[in-house]
Amino acid sequence: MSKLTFKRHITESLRNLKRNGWMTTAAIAAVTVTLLLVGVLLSVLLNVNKIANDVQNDVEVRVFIDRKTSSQEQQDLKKKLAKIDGVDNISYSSRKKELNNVVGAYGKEFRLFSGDDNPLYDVYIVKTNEPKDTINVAKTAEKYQHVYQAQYGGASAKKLFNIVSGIRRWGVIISILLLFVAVFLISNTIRLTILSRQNEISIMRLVGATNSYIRWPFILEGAWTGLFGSIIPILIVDFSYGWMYKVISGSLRSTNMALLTPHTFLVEIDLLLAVIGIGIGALGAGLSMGRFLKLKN
Amino acid sequence: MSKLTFKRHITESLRNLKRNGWMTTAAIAAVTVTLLLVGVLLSVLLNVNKIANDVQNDVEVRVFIDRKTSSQEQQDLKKKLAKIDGVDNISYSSRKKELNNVVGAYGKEFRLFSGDDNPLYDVYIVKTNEPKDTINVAKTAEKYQHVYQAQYGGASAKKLFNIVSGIRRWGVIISILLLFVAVFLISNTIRLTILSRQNEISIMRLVGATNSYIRWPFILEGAWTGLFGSIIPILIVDFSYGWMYKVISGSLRSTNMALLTPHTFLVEIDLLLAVIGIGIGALGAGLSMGRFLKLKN
Amino acid sequence: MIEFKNVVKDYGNEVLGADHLTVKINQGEFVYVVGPSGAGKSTFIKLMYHEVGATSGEIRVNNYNVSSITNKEIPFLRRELGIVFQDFKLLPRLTIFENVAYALQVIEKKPEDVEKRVNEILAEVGLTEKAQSFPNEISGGEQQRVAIARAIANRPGILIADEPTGNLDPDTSEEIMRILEKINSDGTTVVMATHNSNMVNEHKHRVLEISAGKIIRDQEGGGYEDE
Amino acid sequence: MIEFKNVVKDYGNEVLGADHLTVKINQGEFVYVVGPSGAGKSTFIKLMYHEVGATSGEIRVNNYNVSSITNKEIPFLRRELGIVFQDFKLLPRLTIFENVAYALQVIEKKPEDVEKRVNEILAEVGLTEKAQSFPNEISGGEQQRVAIARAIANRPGILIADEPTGNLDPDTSEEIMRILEKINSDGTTVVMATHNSNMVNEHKHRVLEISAGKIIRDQEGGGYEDE
Ligand SMILES: Nc1ncnc2c1ncn2[C@@H]1O[C@H](COP(=O)(O)OP(=O)(O)OP(=O)(O)O)[C@@H](O)[C@H]1O
Ligand SMILES: Nc1ncnc2c1ncn2[C@@H]1O[C@H](COP(=O)(O)OP(=O)(O)OP(=O)(O)O)[C@@H](O)[C@H]1O
Ligand SMILES: [Mg+2]
Ligand SMILES: [Mg+2]
Repeated sequence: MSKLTFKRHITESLRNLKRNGWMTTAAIAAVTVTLLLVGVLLSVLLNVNKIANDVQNDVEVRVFIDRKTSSQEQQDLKKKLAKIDGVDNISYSSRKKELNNVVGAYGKEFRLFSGDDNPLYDVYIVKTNEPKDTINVAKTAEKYQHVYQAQYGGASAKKLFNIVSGIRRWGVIISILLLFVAVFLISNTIRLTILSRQNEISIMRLVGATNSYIRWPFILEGAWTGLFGSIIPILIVDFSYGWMYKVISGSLRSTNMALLTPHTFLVEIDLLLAVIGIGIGALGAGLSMGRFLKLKN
Repeated sequence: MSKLTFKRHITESLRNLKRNGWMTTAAIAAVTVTLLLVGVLLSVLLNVNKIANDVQNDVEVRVFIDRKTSSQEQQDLKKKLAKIDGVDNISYSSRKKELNNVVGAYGKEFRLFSGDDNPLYDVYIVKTNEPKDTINVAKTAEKYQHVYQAQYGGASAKKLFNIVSGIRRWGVIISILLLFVAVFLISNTIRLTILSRQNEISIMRLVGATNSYIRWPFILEGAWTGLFGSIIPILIVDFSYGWMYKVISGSLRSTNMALLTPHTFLVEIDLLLAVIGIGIGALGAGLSMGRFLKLKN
Repeated sequence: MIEFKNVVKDYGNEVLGADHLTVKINQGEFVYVVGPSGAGKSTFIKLMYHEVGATSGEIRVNNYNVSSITNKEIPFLRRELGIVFQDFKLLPRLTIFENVAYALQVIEKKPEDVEKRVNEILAEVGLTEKAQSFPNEISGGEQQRVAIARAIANRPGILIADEPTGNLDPDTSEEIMRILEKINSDGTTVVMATHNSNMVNEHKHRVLEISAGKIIRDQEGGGYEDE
Repeated sequence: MIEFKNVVKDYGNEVLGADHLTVKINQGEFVYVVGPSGAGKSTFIKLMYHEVGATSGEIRVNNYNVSSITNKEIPFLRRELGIVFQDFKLLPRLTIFENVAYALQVIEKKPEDVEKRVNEILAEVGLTEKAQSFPNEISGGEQQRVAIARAIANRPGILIADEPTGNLDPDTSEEIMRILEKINSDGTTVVMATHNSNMVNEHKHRVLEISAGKIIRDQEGGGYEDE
């Protein structure tokens, strides 16, 4: 195809888009709504997945401190712990606070043990950079003086684990289903617009246009439809995710869970939406035309 | 409209459906895929909601038994508990088992208290028929001999509660979003098929057909498209839900959670899918035509 | 009865499809509308059944004031007319039989009556054998005859035909002309735009000649060209 | 050069659109195809550019064996022909200018050349002022002239015209005839199906008369009807 012809196809596709009026509007609207659904659900699902990962890959080592350790010794221990490779930060939880956690979660009968009866230990909660670092950090810490025990591998209830992994599995299934649905709906919409233009296509063939000459403007039209249809979903996802991120991140600050950070995540999801829109639009158009162009007239 | 004309519209709409060939196929396919998505996601979301409800409306009263109660006295207590209004069934959990739960969930340090050091109580777990019965059951039980304490209101961790209610809120938002999307996509698809038949509509008007005479076959066509488009989703949801229900219910047997029972839930979701398909198909067609029929020619 | 008073149709871009047309056609007349390509013959005809709306002026057709007709009344006006469109306007997804029947079904005729009348009229235009064909499966002249059959099927009081013999050979045209003159003699008004000079010259009727949207000749029993 | 050897087109249902047609048209000839409505004139013409495929027999057009042509070759065959379709077949979403230009763009002409040629040809058929209109905004005769303009725009070696004057008044028809005879005198083969008996009788050329799919007369300089 010559450069001239290509330029002609580009202008032609945009002109057709404009002249098809309501048809174009309806097609772009369908793409918009489909991609909006994909954008919103994928944002939710990918973040649920992320949080499920965070829960399972808890990067926390709980270092139990011997009962008779003095406050000064505790400080020294903290400094030593901080020097271990892979340690990110360290926080402190007194045995009293630990008991409160148990009471809060497991029932009032544990109140019996408050004060000196408290069977629990003061704890340093050591966060590591990577989940895999927890093993090494725990092993090293256990050798230190005044350390009663060092535990790694998540402090959350097992029940939570099961729910989380169930959610994650469903999330993946739903995401895949959703992408298929989006691909189908977009290409099907494009197909509908082309079906209604069979007559035009046959006239083009009758005046001597080759199949590829006829096909290109339609493919470009499909791509434009996809592109224009992806703009609103991208904007909505970008703005609302930015806002949601701020709101939710606040309440997750005290946990080891975090949402996907907007500046990487949004680039990915924006690209995904644009690619689905443009790619499937163009592909859908190209494939839909096959049938009309194969007719021997 | 006379009976004759109505019969004519019915046959006409079916004939048009057949003669529109690929257009009809594409429209039905779009409805099918949209409703399939709605059916699958709604099934998942409504069940997640149900389970979240089950978790929050735990119908369990934990009756702690005094330490010195003999085995015979425990049996007597059980009989008395069973007689309280609203009690469904009673299960027993020894203090040893209770401690294991704590250890499993909260850390090995609680192992210290095994054997005679175990600070916990033997427990009767009394299930009631209704969540509201728990209050009465607990109050009554507390007055009985050998009862140390009776607790109601769920034994699960608070963390779980938060996650569950988060899931539930999102589920509702996503369901509503999804229904809007489905309504839009279906009516938009019908609109596309009608847009491509503008020319036919204007010819009908030119030969003296009134607007309602023209409109009815299109409305019926929209309804058929919706009906035919809802068949496959209904079948898929029915069969796969029946199967999933069996599989998942098995693993939920020991909990107070349960999926929605197929024979009521499926009737509801089938109806919903059929109503969306047929209703939106017909409505979408009726509304899409407005514009062409309002033109003064 | 068709009456135009000072009717103007401005298509925009300085194109006047009708330029102050004033004319009266009485019930039972046979009128040819002639003139060069693009003169405004079709515009004149389209104004009668409101396919295009007049920019100004008054149009009366039977008891309808077409220039101020409501959207609801339009179908009823059109049912009093039989219209042969220059471009046929057959419904592509209906068979020939169904196309003709459609015009009878909209006025809620009984199915038996419809079937009888359609077969009768298709025989008259010589298309009995094509009844079950679709419009894209028949020849241009056959399509034109279907359009004529549909227009006269419900025995309209006024028949409006735009170039009804453009795709027909002289013999078939003669046949059609015979049919039109017969329904005219039964009292139907016939308004026929045509380029067929032989026809106009041989079957003499009133001739309206239009040029650039104006009526430049209105001659009872005139020929195709002014002599 | 167009050559038919024993060509049959069976549309099914016992309708033979072409019934053992054998005929040869040499480069530079001017041939009328006449016959009653539904005789098979359009079928004869559509077979040449493979809008319909032959059931049996052999068709040669220039260097193409049309009866066994591949899907890929069809556009190139059609580029050697200029075709005026009986139902015009204008692209509804393109302006008149763009419709004519399209036929030049498909053969990748330079934009300057396209523009020059389109303006030239629109002037020739008298439609310069309608260049920016859409097909549904012009009269039937104007549409027909656009179809003619598009067919002759790229100076085809063979011009095939199916009823090119059906919607034109006698004067405009005469104009068009003058254009066709001019390009014929420049060496273009012209095959023209027509019902216009005046035209055939006044501008004498070879006449092929078709009836029920058969050639029943092949007469150099004949009239519309056999005498
Ligand atoms: N696609 C088709 N399917 C079936 N029959 C067809 C088809 N096209 C044409 N015919 C039939 O073939 C015969 C010849 O048609 P054709 O169009 O060649 O006639 P024609 O001579 O061009 O007539 P006209 O002067 O009316 O245009 C007619 O009886 C017509 O009904
Ligand atoms: N919808 C429209 N928009 C703009 N201009 C139009 C429209 N319809 C017709 N015209 C113009 O109005 C003029 C008259 O058109 P009209 O169709 O009435 O001509 P006509 O006499 O029927 O011609 P023909 O014999 O070619 O059918 C023409 O110049 C035409 O281009
Ligand atoms: Mg006209
Ligand atoms: Mg023909």
